[in-house]
Order: sequence, then C-alpha cells, then structure tokens
Amino acid sequence: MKKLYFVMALLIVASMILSACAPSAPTAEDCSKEEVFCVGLVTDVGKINDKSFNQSAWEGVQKSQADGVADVVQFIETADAKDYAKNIAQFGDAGYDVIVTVGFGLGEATAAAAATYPGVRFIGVDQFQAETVAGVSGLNFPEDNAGFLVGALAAAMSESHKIGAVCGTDVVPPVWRFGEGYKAGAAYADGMMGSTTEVFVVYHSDVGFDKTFTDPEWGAQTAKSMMDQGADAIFGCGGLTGNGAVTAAAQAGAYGIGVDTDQYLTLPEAAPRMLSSAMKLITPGVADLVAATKDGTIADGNVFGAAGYAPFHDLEGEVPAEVKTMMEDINAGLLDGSITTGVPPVKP
Amino acid sequence: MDWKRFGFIALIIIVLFGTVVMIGQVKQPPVLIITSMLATTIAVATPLTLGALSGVFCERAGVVNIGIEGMMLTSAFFGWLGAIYMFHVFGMGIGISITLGVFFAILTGALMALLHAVLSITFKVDQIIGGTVINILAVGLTGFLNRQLFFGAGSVFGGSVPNSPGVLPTIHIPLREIFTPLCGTSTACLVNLTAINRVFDQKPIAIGAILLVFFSHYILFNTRWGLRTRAVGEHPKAADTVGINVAQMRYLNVLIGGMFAGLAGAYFTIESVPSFEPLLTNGRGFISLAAMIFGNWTPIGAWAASLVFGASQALLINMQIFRDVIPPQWSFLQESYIVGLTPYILTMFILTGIIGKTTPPAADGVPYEK
Amino acid sequence: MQSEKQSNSLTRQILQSVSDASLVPFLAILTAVVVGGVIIKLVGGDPILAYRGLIQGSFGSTKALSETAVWATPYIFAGLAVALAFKGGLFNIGAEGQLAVGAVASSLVGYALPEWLGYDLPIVIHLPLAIIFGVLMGGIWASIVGALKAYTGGHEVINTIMMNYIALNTTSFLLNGVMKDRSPTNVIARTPLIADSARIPPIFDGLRVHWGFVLALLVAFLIWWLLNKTTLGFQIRTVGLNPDAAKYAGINVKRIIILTMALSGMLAGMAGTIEVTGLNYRHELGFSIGYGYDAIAIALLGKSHPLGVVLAAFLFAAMRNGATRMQFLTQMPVDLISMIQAFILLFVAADAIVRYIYRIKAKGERVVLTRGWGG
Amino acid sequence: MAKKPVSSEVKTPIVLEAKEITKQFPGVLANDSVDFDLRKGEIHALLGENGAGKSTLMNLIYGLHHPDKGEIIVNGKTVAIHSPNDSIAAGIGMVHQHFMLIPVFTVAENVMLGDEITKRGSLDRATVAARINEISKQYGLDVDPNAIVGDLPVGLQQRVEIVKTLYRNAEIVILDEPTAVLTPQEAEDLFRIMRDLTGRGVSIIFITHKLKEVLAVADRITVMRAGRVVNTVVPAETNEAQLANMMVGRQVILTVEKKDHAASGDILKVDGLSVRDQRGLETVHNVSFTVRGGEVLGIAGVQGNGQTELSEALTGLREPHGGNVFIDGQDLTSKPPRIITAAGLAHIPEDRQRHGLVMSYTVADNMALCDYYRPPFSNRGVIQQKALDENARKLISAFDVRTPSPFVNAGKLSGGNQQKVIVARELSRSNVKLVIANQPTRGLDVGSIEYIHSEIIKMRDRGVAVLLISAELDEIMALSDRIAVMYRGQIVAIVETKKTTREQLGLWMAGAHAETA
Repeated sequence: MKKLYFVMALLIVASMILSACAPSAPTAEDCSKEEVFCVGLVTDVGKINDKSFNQSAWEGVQKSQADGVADVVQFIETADAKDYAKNIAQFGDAGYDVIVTVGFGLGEATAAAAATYPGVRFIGVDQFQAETVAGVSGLNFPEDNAGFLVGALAAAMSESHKIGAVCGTDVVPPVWRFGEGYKAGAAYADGMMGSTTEVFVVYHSDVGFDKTFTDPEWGAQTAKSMMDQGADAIFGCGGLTGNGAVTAAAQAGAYGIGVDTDQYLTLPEAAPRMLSSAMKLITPGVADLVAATKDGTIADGNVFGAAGYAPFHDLEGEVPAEVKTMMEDINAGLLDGSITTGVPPVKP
Repeated sequence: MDWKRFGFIALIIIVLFGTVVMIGQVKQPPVLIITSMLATTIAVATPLTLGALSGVFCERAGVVNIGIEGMMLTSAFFGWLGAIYMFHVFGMGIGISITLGVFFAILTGALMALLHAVLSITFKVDQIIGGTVINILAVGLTGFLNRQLFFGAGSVFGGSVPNSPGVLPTIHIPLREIFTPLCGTSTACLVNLTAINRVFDQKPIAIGAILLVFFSHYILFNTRWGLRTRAVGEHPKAADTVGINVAQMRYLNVLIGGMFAGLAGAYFTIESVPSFEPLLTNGRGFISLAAMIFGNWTPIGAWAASLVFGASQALLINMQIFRDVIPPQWSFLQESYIVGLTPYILTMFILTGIIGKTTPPAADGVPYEK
Repeated sequence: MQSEKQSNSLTRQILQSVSDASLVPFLAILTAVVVGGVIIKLVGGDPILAYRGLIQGSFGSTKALSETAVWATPYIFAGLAVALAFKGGLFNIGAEGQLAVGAVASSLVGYALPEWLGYDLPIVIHLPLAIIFGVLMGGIWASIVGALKAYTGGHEVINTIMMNYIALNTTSFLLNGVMKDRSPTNVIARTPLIADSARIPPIFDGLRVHWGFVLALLVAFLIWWLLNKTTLGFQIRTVGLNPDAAKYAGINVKRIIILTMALSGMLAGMAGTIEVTGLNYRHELGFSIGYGYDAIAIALLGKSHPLGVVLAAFLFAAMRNGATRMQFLTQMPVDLISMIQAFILLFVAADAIVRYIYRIKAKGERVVLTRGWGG
Repeated sequence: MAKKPVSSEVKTPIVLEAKEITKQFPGVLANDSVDFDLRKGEIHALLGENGAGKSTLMNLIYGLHHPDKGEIIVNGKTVAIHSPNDSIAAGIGMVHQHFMLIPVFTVAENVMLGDEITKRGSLDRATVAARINEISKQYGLDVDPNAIVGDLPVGLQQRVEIVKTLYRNAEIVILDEPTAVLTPQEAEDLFRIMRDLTGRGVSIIFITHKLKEVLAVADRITVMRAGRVVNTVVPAETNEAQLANMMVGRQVILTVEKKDHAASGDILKVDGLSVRDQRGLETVHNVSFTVRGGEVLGIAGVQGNGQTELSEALTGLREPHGGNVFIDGQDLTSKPPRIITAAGLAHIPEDRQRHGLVMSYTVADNMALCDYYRPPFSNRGVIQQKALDENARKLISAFDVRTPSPFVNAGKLSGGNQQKVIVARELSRSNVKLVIANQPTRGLDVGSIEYIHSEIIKMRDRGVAVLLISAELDEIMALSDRIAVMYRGQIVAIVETKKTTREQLGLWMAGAHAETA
C-alpha cells in the first residue's frame, strides 16, 4: 500500500510540474468585447484537416485573420451530430461575431442558433436556403458548372475517347452535381467536336456515409480499373477517395483532374499529369463573406461562390489551342447563362 | 488440399467475373474486362492476403488476433510518417525514403503485435479483448497524431501536410515484349497481350504478398519452425514436454504476424496511394480475419479467400462502370449499397460451415498455464 | 462491545469488497488520465487547461450536466447491451449495427404511422409503439447472429462485425431511398421528423435531458434484477460461465444463446431508439459513429455489472460532452478523448498492468469473458 | 528416511537420485523433503493415492516445474533441470498420464517434435519414419509412422509416447499411470515391453495407484502419502493390505460391503442405440441392454470405446441417430436433459468440472443447478435465495460435504468434496429411479471413493437402478451385480459378476467375442 501512495504522489507531482510551464490563457476570452472581431467555425461530423470542405472553410477563416480582418479565430470539430447546437453555442456564448458552420447537416442547427444569437452573423457553407433565414448567409457553389468544364476538357483531350470520374457518394448533392456536370460537359464537347466519348462515373456509395470520402485505396483501385478498360483521363471528385483516383491516374500516365481547389498545388504526387481541376473556391468565398460582415455589406440568404477550372500548369503545352479556346467559350457561356448544364440542384 | 473449399472459391470467382462479362460485353471486349478485373482482384486482395497471413501465424501459434485492423492502421500511419521524415527532415532520396517507410511500417506492426503478445501471453488477458484494445487504440493514436503533427500552427510541419516522397513503382514483367513475335501481324492478339500483361504488372508488395503466401505455406507445413508453431497452437503442453518454449514460440509468431500486418499497412500508404487518412483501412482487417477462417487457417486457403473478396470488390466497381448497360431485370445490381453487401453476406455464409467445416487450432485463444 | 466489533468488521468487509471491485478501474482511469496528460504536454498542449475544459464542459453548469446526461443515455443502453452479452458468454461487437436498425425502425413508426393511418395517435400509444418497434428490430437483428452461433457455431465476433456493415449499408439504402426526407430543402440522407406524439418529452424546460435518461437508469436496475434474481438470469449466467454444465443442468443452451443475443440487441436497439424519440426526432446517416466500440469499453470498465456500466457510461459521456469545451479552450482534437478511452480500456482489460504498477495483489479467479473461435 | 536395501538382486548403479525435494503450491505442500532413487535396469514403482505428490515429483524431475528445495542427481552428477530440454538431454523421458500427443499430427511429426531432423531446412520425414520403424521393430511396438495420431486407439497412442522417449535415446523412462487406459491384457503387454526395456539397460519409474500391478511388475516400490515418502519396499516382502495401509494411513477395506438383493423390473431399457461423436463417426453401434431396479449394471471397457457417447445419449446431452431409450417404460429417446431428469434420472457426469459444476458459482447455487426453475427454488421466474440456502445447508450435512459455508465457490473445494456436491444434488432428488454414474471416483482420494461407493450401493438397496460406467475394472467388479463389456462401440458381453473373472473380462475388453450371458 505504501508503494501505491508513493506512485500516486509521483503522478500528482509530475502533473503539477507539467502544468507549471503552461502557456497563458487564449485570447478567446476577449471576444465579448466590442472591438475584438472573432470568427468561430464548427465542422460537420469529421475532421478539421479533412483536406476537403471543412479544411477549405477553415483556411478561409484563417485567411481572414491573416488579412487583418479577424482578431481571434477558433474552430470546434463535431464528433456527433447531436453536438451541433452545443458546439455553435460555445462560440455564441463567448460573444463571437461570425460563426461559420460547414455542411448542409448543420443547416437547421444554424438557423436555430441565428434566432438565439441575433447579433451574430452565421455563414453556412453548402447550406442552400429555400427561404431566407435572418442572420444566416448560405454560401453555395455551382458545382455542376465546374464539373461541366472539366468534363468537356477531358473529352476533348482523351485519345481513347474514354474518360472516367471517381466520386464520393452521390447522396451529397455537390458531389452529384460535379459528377453529372462532368457527364454533361463531355457530351457538350462531343457535340462540338463530333466525337463520341464514353464516360464512366463511379460513386463510392457502397459503404457507409463516414467512409465514402476517406477511402483513397478504393479510389485508386477504381481509377485503375477504368484505365484498364481504356480510360485516359480521370476526374477525382470526392475528398480523399477522389485524391486516390487522381494520384493513381497520374502515376499510370493518364490525365488527372482535381477538384475543389487547384490540386496541382495540393497533390504534388499527381502534379506532373494534372490536367486541370474543377474549382469550387470555398476558401476565398468564406474569407470574402467574413470581410463583408466586418464591412457590414453582408446580406441574408444565398450567396454563390466562384466555380471554374484551374490552369493547365505543366501540361500547358499539351493542350491544343482550339481546346483552350473552347474552354474559354464554355466558361463564358456558363457565366452568362447561354450554356446550361441541365443538372438540377438535387438528385431527383 | 481441401478441394471442396477451393472448388467453391473458384465457383464464386467465376460467377462474379461472369456477371460482369455478361453485362459489360456490350461496351467492352471480354478479354479487357477479365484482365481488368483480375488486376483489380489481385491488388484489392493484397492487404487482405497479408492481413490473413498475419492472422494465420498468430492463430496457428494459439493467439487469436482480431487486432489486425488496428495493426494495419497504425503501420500505415507510421510507415507513411517514416517515409515523410526520411524525405523531408533527413533529406534522403525518394527511393531510400519509401523503402525505409516500408521498414517502419513493418516495425510498427511488430510493435503493436508486441503489445498484443504482452497482453495475451504474459498477462493472459482475454485475447479478443486484447485485440479490441489494439483496434481502439490505433484509431485514437493515429487520429490524434495525424492532427497534432500536421495541423495547426506549431505542428511539426508547420500546419501543412508535406508531400509523401511517393509510392513504390510498378514492376513490369515483360510478357508482352517476350510474346509479341508470336502474334505476328494480328493487332487483336497484340491488344490482348497488352491487356494480359497488365494483370502481371503489379507493385512490389502485391507481388511479394503472393510469394509470401507460398513461402508461409512451406514454412508452416514443412519446416521445424512450422511444426513447432502448429504444436504450440494445438497442444501447448505437449510442446512444452518436449522442450519447446511455448511462450517464446507464441511471442515470435505474434511478432511475425504483426510484421505481416505492418506490410499490409505499408500497402495502403506507400504502395497504393501516398497519403494517410484516419480510418483508411476501413474494416479490411476484419475481412482479412474472415479470409483466414474461410481459408481454414492455411496461407494458400486464406489467399484464395482474399481473392474472392477482391473479386467481389472488382464486381462492385465494374457494376458502377457499366451502370447504364445493366439490363432492367437485373436493376438491383445498380444499387451499390445492396451489391456492396456481397462480401459481408458471403463471409457470414462461409462461417456457417456449409462449405466445409473450418477447424481452428485446438488451443487457439487459450492462454497457456503450466 | 462484541456486537459493535462485529458490525464494525461487517461494514469494513462491505467497504472492502466495494473498494476491491472499484480500485482497479479507478486506478486504470487515473493512469490513463495521467498518460493522456503527458501526451498533451508532449504535443505542446496544456494538460491542466484541457482537463479543466473537460470538467467544465461536462459538469460546469446545469446545461453541461444536462448534456452529459444526454450523452450518457445511449451509452448506458449500449453498455448494458454489451455487458449482458458478456454475462451470457457472448461478445457483441455489433451494438453499432443493432443501434442503427433500432433507430431506423423507431423513426419509421414515428413519422410514417400517422401518415399511413391517416390520423394522429395519442402519445401514450404512439411513443411506446415507436420505442417497442425499434427495440424489437434491434433484438431481431442481433438474434440472427445468436441463431447462427447456436445452430452453426459461426462465431459472433465476426458475424456481428459483418452485421454492422450490413446494417450500415441497409440504413444508407433506406435513408437515401424510401425513407428519405422528401421535403424540397433537404438534400441529405435522413428521415422526416417524427410526429410530436412519438417524442419523449424533456424533463426540464429548456434543457435537452429527457425522460429516456430516467428510463435508462430504470432499465439498468431491471437488468441487474433479471441477471441476479430470476431463473432466466441464472440460465444466462450459467450458459456464460459453463455452457456444458448448463446443458447438463437441462438448460436449453441454444435458446439461451439466441435469447441473450436478442436481449443484448434489444438494449442496443433501445440506444438507437432513445436517440430518435428523445433527442434528434429523426434518424440521420452519420449519427452514432463508434457507439458500439465505446459500449465495449464501457462494459469492460463497468466489469459487466449494471451499476458499473451506469458509472462508466457517465464517465465516457462526461468525456465526450466535455470535449467541446476542451477543444474550445485548447484546440486539442477530439481524438485525444478516444486515446484516453483506449488507455482506460487497456488498463482495465489488462488489470495485471495496473496491479503491477501499483503493486496490488490479485484476488479471486480470472473471469472468462469470451471464448476462442471454437466455443 | 531410511531405505531398505534391495535384498535379493545384485545392486546396479544408481542412475537417478532425487534428494530432499520440496515443492510448495498455493495452499498445498505437494512434496515435502522427498528422497527417491532409481537403479540402472530396474522398475521402481511409485505408489500413492491421488494427490499424494507422485506426479509432482515426476514433473519436477522432468523439468515441468521447479523444486523449491532439493537436488536431482543423474548418473552421479547434480543436474540443473530448468525445462524438459535439460531432462531430455540428461536421458530422461516421460510418458504422461494424459498423452502429450497432438491429434492432428502424424506419428512421425509427434515423435520428432522438439528434436526434428531436417534436410536443407525441410523436415526430413523419411529419415524420421525409418528411425521409428527401427525402434518399433526392436521393441515390438508396431506403430505406423504415417498414421494420424488422432485416429489411433489409446493403446497405440501410448506406444507412440514410448517411441517418443526412445527416439530421444532416453535411458530413464517415467511412466505415469500407464495402465489406466489399458485392458488387463494390454497392461500385460505393456509390462512385457517394460521388461524388454529394462533388459536393454533402460531404467523405469512406474507411477500407479494399483496395488496388484506394482506387486506384479516392480523391482522396488516407494509409497508416498500427502507429499512425503512413507517407505520403500520390495514386492517379495510386502502384500496388498500392507501397501494399502501405507498409502492411506489406515486400514482399508478393499472390498465393498454389498448384500444380495433381489432386482425388480426393468427401469432402463436401451434398444438398438447408435450414436455419433463430434466428428460424425459412429462410436456406439446398435447397443441394447436393460438395467433393473435394485441392481447395478457396470459397463466395463477401455476408455474411448464409446462409453462417453453412450452415457451422453442416455442422459440427453447428445442426440442418438438410431435406437430407443426407455426409462420406466417412458420413451425418452432424443429428449432434452430436463425431461429425462424429470423422468427420474440422477446423473453423475464423467467430467465433474466441465459438466457437473459451475466452478465460479457457490456451493448453494451448484446444489440447485438442475432444479433452480422449480418450486421451492423459483417462484414465477424469480429465484428464492432462502430456499436455495436451506437446501444447501441440509445437503451439506447429509452428505458430509466439507466446505466452510454454502457460499463458497465450488472451485475452491477439493475434488472429493466437489464430487460430493454433485452426488448430494443428484441422489437427493425425490423421484430418482435411475442413477447413471460415469467414472464417479476418478481422481479421488480413498475416503471419498469409499463414501461414493457406499452411496451408490445405498441407492441400489433402495430399489433404484444404477448404471455404472468405469474404466477401473476393480471398481466395476466391486460394485456391479451384472457387467456389460463395451468394445469399439458395441456391448460384446453381459454377464453376472459372480460368474466371471478379471481375465475373462479383460479378454472381452480387448475384443474377444462371447455369448451374451
């Protein structure tokens, strides 16, 4: 028993020593002050460093801090859907000025919190509002346009006239819009060039919701399978699963097409064969909205962020001039509405 | 050899392939479909095979290992981390970094296995609980470190994930080059040859896994080591009475098992894709376990069973690729959630013993007390 | 004098037995917390602040306490599910799947029954129906594994894992298909909201803790009573401890295995049901990630005793709930909680390690929780 | 402890000597300063009751356990034996009571295990097989190196064990209760082999509790009791009664007091019963017999001839695949144990720890293991703890169970008292018409054996039918009114005890056919 007390005493002393050299308290406590501009972010169920929408949104928040807009930035990862409200309240109670909630799943909790904390600006990423919610700005993106652009590009560049896309689950509307936009874009390019392109689009819907975006091994195998059957351009749309596909494609010498950001920069393994990326610019979108909040120019309701295609980088020389022209035309057409993808916002 | 079992396995694979060929032939020539599926099957089966071998060595020595999943996950993480450190921090070359990465993964597997061995052999903890501890610990540890090392200010790499030095290269087996003269001028022949060659163009761990299957089978059934390993798993007391150190044999075999799981982990982050994700093993360790049982605790059997799971994954992928040409009467094949159940239902079916009774080693899971 | 001495020693005996039973788990938790603290320190965090956040977030206010109880509710049910199976000699890794099935079933009754009938039901009928249906489905789901074990010897560990995947896939299928919330604004896989008449009311206004929590405590007591005071409990325990003797004693071992699995599944189904009817008012994909594994740790930490399970569930609930506050204060990832829990489980499962560290002698015999593949 | 000199024969050198060996197990002093020696070429019997410390001493010599005190001297040199490796190196081999063979391995694999011959890394099975054939021929052992051990009868398995020791060139062979699984004739055969071995210079330690055998085969006899050596004697100077006295420490009545008793009508009727074992092999073929009220029918036979499956089929633990079982006219074929128990069966199972008891339950719970669901123990599904306790107290005093309280776990009791808990539970039931006792005294001390025998006879005298299954021929002969002999799953003979002899029974146990008496 003596020994027991000795060990316990040792442990207590150890923890005291550990605590002695602790850093000072965070400045989050100052958020209740008027002059301190604080931005908090609540993730959907998942990790902050998911290399996908949670991370992009957080980088947007960080950008606003770097730009001198926000004084204090902070995030909370959600481990379980039932904590949405609690996690938002953590920031609301601490007097944060802007709370970014990421993902459609938080839509209802965000709307409810907007009523509880009327002075706070909420930015809901991927939260489309059917009716305008006071205090909430929903940041949405025309993913189908981005998918349409790279689909047309892939069809135009393919020599085998077989192209593929490896996506997360089609249950998530943005992913579905990427995939369907890709098909529509390829068909549009075929129409322009008189070719017939076969498009394989595979959604990783055979596993649980928690795994569909985080299975690079599956993405790689699926991409390989498509290439084995002749595909020479692979669009990876869906978090890490897609990244696995793009990397596998690039390694096999096919064209890889990234998603969300310019993945030439984030997937160096695939960079040499990265044709382009279907961009959905969450990071600048979030940063812009935070800045708009501070300026007081922000409005309730839906806000549409930018979607487009990334530069060709290393493959600049491989893309023929007429394809480049075509891409510019399509982009312009999509922006002015003369070209439509025909993809509905939600899977019917 | 258990021909009934292998016959059944062959039948399942033929049915799975046949289904895809029948549906896909309107779009692709059968040779292309079959070779593509074979390549997928072998690749998908690689980590399962290695995981199952891990189970075979542990359980043949009498230690149940349901912690394969956790061992794979941790190894995948530390192998990848090792490669990154070697490359970025110590500035080593790409080739050396990824080779060392594989080494780190194997080492990690062995260390996790050591934990399992200490728990189950020294402390005689219930082995299934011990495995569960490893699985839970692996999730927490890799998730935590992945966040802490790579994310946020002050983390080791300054908040961004550095690129992995890359993945192991494909080994080209020059079948096409060798057999091209036989084709003469027939282009169809050349196309087929290229397709067939693709099946054999696999990466080092995938090829290694197949070699290891036969090597392990030989070790287990034809060498002193194997005889003693099986003896401590069947009747440890009998082994003890002829002077075999039961605890030592069990420790070493569990460590070997851990190394196999480690190599499986390396497959994910160093051979297949150069990145790590939390939970990236996605339950493949458990499928390995099922493959081991399906294969009746033999390396070759476990490999054959892993191929079944590989083939069912190939079916799934191809059902999506050929989604638009699936005949209406087979439309259920479009529902990937339902088709995705195939491996799980197959596993449960196998476990009923209908295809032939599986017999675990007699002392599997029983701590040895003198 | 004599009698005083006797009663004194009796009290001491009781105290002794309580402290014997709880000493190792307590030390396991302590050790795990210290190990966790060292790790926080190693990665440059502030352990004291992190733990302060954890405690503030779980016990620091009425709201925090309420939220802890909200977390504890499904944990108690799921923990009891695993513990009951342990008592019957079965290792139920499938609480996760059974929970999902229960949640789907009760949400179906909750939203579809009034539509189907064409009129609203009173709460005294609708709520029990929703709960019972969820519980039953969980039970049926698990009893499939029980039946496979009893009649073919298929091991429940592998089978429950497989059934987890099957449950998750099936749930995804249903929630993306026939059961999906068709309201125009919804884009994710979730059911419509259940009717008001199928909701468990909160205990206090403004707090989320609901009567399901009280129900969980009642059920824990009920399970204790069932196991220790009834012939059914006697049969379950006998089959768990020695199935050969149970067969010899005239117990229908196959039936008891199936029944134990069914009861275990019902408790797990209850965990899912209670989340739907008491808290979320719908079932949504992505909910309940890892409850099944947490439940194993809870059952082990509670030594499969219902009271122990309740206490362990509270501890885990407090840690999960407090994690928000901890994150807010220190930005420590939630994974830290998983890691500390893994250490707790490690030290509880391998109590020899804890005994070794603190030099405590082992008492009593080893309790066999599971058997190898053959059993 | 003074040793008597070996009187008549020429003294050969001492090859093995154990000096002042002491070994403490938790709660038991298993060996208390034991001295023992073995001369070259002799058979030295070590005699004692179960739990006297014989096996412990041998396990210490063989290196499976380590003595707390004392030394072991082989061929004049003190050897440190840390593991069986050391004892094997010192030329010691041991044939364990429970065979140390791996059933799924071949004979050759079992024999070479631990001392493998390899060729370029591979097991050299051919060389090993040749060596086994050689040994087998030399000693007339007749084993096939390629047979799977699990398929061999126990007698042959024992020979494999002997081959194992000879393969390792053992000069000292320890045989632990080798005759327990043999017919009298097979035992004779073994004795011949043993003499053959000693003739070639091998020294043998022969552990047993059977008095007749030691007198027949041993050169010297050392008797142990409660962890100590009582005495060492030579057969010529002693007799059964004296040995028994030394073993137990008091006068032992070697025969069971049994009055002649008229049997009534048939209680148990078995008709054409066939049973399969786990592996699906038919181990009981078309067995028919009856047991009348007030008689003991003993089933003799070497272990593993279908007795286990027969008793399991009769008690409802295993489903027969052919034939019928009637108890008092009621057809109970394939009925579950509970119904058979309700019809009047009391079952003392073969393996008390596996079937008879839940070791971590209290004595009180174990005493109601089969009746927990009935009043007074249960009231509408709720256990009545008071009734359980009362029942336990009553049975503990009635059956003389030595336990500190009814709330002690059964696992804490001694083997004899564990068996008494089972006997008390089974025989105290009110409606018992048939007792099936399978190996009821295996591994027990003499006191408990006597007690259980008397309880069985009491039941018989009350008019209950008793089916006694035992591998101990002496027990069968002492208790039974009639004896049925089982061989390879069949009843080869049924005779009245008075009209037969040990030798005749032995022949039948080895498969000789007979007219049913």
